Amino acid sequence: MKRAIVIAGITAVALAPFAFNSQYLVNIAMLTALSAVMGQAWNIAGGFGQMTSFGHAAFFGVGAYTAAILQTRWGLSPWLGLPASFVTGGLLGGFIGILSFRAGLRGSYFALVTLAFAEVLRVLANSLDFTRGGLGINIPLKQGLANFQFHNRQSTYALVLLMLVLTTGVAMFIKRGRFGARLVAAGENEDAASALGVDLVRTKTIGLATSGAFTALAGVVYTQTYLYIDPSIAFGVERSIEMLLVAMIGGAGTIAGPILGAIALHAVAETSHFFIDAPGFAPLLYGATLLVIIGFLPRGIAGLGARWSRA
Amino acid sequence: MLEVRKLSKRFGGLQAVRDVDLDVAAGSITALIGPNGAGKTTTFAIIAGFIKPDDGRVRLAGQDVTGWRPDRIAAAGMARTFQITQPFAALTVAENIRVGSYLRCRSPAEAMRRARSIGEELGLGPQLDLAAGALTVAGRKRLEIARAFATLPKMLLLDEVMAGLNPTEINEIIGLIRSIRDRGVTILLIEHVMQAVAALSEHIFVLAEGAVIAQGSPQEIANAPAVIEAYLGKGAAERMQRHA
Amino acid sequence: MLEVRNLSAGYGPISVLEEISFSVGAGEIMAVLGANGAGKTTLNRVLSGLIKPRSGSVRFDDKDITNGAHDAIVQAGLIHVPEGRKIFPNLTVRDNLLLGAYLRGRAQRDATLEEVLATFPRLRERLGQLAGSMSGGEQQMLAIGRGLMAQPRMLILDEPSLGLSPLLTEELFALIARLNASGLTIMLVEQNVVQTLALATRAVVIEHGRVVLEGATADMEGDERLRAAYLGI
Amino acid sequence: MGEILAASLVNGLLTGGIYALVALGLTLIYGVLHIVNFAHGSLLMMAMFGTWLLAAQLGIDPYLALPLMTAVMFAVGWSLYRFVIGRISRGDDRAILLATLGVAVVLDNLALVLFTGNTRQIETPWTFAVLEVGPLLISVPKLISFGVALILAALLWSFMARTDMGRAIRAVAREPEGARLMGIRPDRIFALAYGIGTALLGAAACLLLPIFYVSPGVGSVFVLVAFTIVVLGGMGSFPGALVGGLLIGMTESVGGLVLGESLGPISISLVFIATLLLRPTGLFRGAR
Repeated sequence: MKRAIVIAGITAVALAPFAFNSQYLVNIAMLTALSAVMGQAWNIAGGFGQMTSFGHAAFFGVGAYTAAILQTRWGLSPWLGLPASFVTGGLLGGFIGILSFRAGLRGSYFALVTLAFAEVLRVLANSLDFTRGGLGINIPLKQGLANFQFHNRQSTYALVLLMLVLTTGVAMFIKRGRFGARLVAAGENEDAASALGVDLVRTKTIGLATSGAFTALAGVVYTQTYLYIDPSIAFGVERSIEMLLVAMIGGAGTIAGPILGAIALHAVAETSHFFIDAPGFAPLLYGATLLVIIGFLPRGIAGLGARWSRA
Repeated sequence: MLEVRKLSKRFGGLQAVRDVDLDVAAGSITALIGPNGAGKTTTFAIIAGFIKPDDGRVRLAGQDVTGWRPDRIAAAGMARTFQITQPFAALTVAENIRVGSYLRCRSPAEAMRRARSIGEELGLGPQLDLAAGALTVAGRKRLEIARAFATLPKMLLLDEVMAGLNPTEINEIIGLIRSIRDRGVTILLIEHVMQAVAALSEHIFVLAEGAVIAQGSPQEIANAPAVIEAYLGKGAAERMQRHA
Repeated sequence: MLEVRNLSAGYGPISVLEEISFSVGAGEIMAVLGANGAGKTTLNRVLSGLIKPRSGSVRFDDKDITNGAHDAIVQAGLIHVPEGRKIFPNLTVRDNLLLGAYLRGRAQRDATLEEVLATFPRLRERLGQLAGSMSGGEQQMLAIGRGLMAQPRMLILDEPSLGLSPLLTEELFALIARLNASGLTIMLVEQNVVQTLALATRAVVIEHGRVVLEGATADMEGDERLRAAYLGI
Repeated sequence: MGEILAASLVNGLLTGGIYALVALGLTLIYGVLHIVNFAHGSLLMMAMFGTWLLAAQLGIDPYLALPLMTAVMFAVGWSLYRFVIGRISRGDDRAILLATLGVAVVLDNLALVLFTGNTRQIETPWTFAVLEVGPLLISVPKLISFGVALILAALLWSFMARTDMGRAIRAVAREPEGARLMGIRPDRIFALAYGIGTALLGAAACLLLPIFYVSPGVGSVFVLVAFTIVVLGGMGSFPGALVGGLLIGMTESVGGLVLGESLGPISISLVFIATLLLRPTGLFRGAR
């Protein structure tokens, strides 16, 4: 019964934007869902496996550029961008993972190395002709389903929602399965996990690759929605931080966390305009929220929810 | 079952383990004892693959496992517990044990069934669905053993599973270790609680300053002058004799 | 000088000390004996204010220090030389010694340093050397020397002979006797039972966090209960 | 080509002095608290805005503001650790990491709200002064900043080596329990170390302002560089930070020369990644 109410509630919230008249509101809903996708993807590495990445923009950016280059250079259908980015994001995750975990990096060192990888990619994207350097890539406007460009935001929202359902489903599947249990074990305590037969490098690398692959999908949607990508949008620190904040504030390691975190973050962003309408004020509040969460709610909003449901 | 030859390890200026030979017969309970700083835990860590030895060999059931990674050694059939218990705090007790079960079992449902049955058997039944962090010390020690046992090992290394327990709890753990042995698992344990060592083990190795100084049955060990000296200090054996 | 009454302590769910009581008189060497895991180190950590007890009381020099902060206890003159020495390996011998007098101000520091170096001539030769590069025996000397720099009224020595050769152990015990003869009260926590009993005036034996034996050391030697507390067989 | 390379090396070396100063603070905080301080760049940015305000609003020369800014930033760092980072992280590694990140996000965006995203600069009489040494033209403010940075590093060194507080900081870094038994309170030492690390940023800001711009994002320009230096020199190593600073200054300068302006910055990140992966203990293994 309780479960049915929760499911009905979630469905209602998720479907509400289709009834909105205002494109502005639908756009917010779409961005929230996109943040949730990225947060959920970050969560697979940072939440389950406690690989606190500060450079997940690397995956987002690689996804965005893969899709953009495929269609502007080789004229391939943008729909192909989804699987292609999924693969490049996954490969990059595998590459970073193998290098880092073989070298035994974890904690702050891992955070630093991911940050540096994102920075390397940003500099490369900024200076190579292949990516059109600092100019960025414009996707020619050609609306239509076949071209993955929609003239109303509802359609984009529908796609992102589908992606969120998919990512969340995968996260749930991982969490409940053998791989997820071993990933969580490796994240919690490396010695204990390896004593129980968990291959740390392999488990964590697959975790990071999966996380990277789904993060890259978000990059494709971003490109197709805004029809433009440049090095700082794609690989900037802000992007990495956004994903981390969404997952940490909502509750890292939980399934509902990234979704709750995305809603909380965008709610803060939208209401903050009414108080101080200056660039920077909303992210300022995000940072403050993160501090409050670390200090008082280490398990995030989802942890709070768990406490209420038990009470 | 386990054969250790000439095992040595230096840390900087300290010779932590020196030419250690150990033999553990299949199906036996064998103890490794010695005063503080004797190198017992380091020896364990080398056998289980957590530290690479400078020299020497480790054979498990005839297979040379020297220098293998811990997870490969676990897969080869040797599991260990930790002196300082290391539960996965985000998981329940049953989920903790299931991480061990997953080594030999791919299906989540089957792994959970096995984990719960091992948990029940080792006296964790009422706590199976609690967060692992909420266990008492005795509970954590049981969880350590249950998790290792769930990997279906041929051989189990127990590192001070009785430290910090009261006498009643110690007696329960003794029974539990015996029952695991009766299921065909060979056991090597490090222990400070001597009553337990005497009651449990068939063979004892005594380590002092990184080297094996004596070995034998509990009776032989209790009366070996070298052991009394290692524990009570120089000249102790002689004085004990005098007073006796 | 030190009065411990019904002291209980532990970590999280673990109870280590249960209702321990004993006292150390001014000018004596009191030995605390017991096997590994009996609770000796926890006792020392409570006495020096590193962890808070669950219940019971500790009085030092007739002042209640039960819940005192560790720096206040050092200030009062109860100095703990810990197991494993805990010297500062990245500092020179000289800097280690000077930090011993951290709360004592500079006024008498140089004079105290001279006294300590007179007691440990070997440290004088090594003043500029990094403490971490010294041998185990020298590090133990340094740990005690550092404790003396704090001008202690009572010294708690936790397993000072751990890892030392028999010869060095004898040297160390002779030194402890000299320090005591110069008027310092000492609580000696040791595994090295025989030599400790020969040195100390009184002893308590702890087993599973409880006092099982207390009295003059002369009566204890050869006591089966003592042997049982260590070997258990 | 030889002359250009020499000029580039000298220029990089001089810039490296300031880098070293920034990295010294970071390595001090890491060495004592064992935390990676992600707020370091943002605190530098904050100090630079402070210096800029003093110069632009009150007409105080950045070099004269140095003692004041150093003191102010010490207070800022000390309070930040005492009341925010230390308090909310409760010693948990991941919490500390995220707490310093949270502080960075707050500070960067606070600056954005207060000052907008524009870059600002001040012009001092010596901003463009140069000194001719043989064929080389050396920027006077860079030379000054290099000299002052070295002096401050020497001062810090002798503070750490000669004073009770310095000894206590080094003691707590390696053996906190032993330190407590001497009556030292590690919590106070932690705040002190964080304060000193931040104070160095106050000085660095004053040295930077005559030659560099300030904007809310300026911290991120320095933060990766500082991390690279600290990792290269060995986390927690003082000589490592100093030598690493100079090396990285030159690497960056020569990298820019060889690879061009847009690709140049990659040299820093690559050095950083390579060090972490291949030699995480840095060049000065175990040095302190």
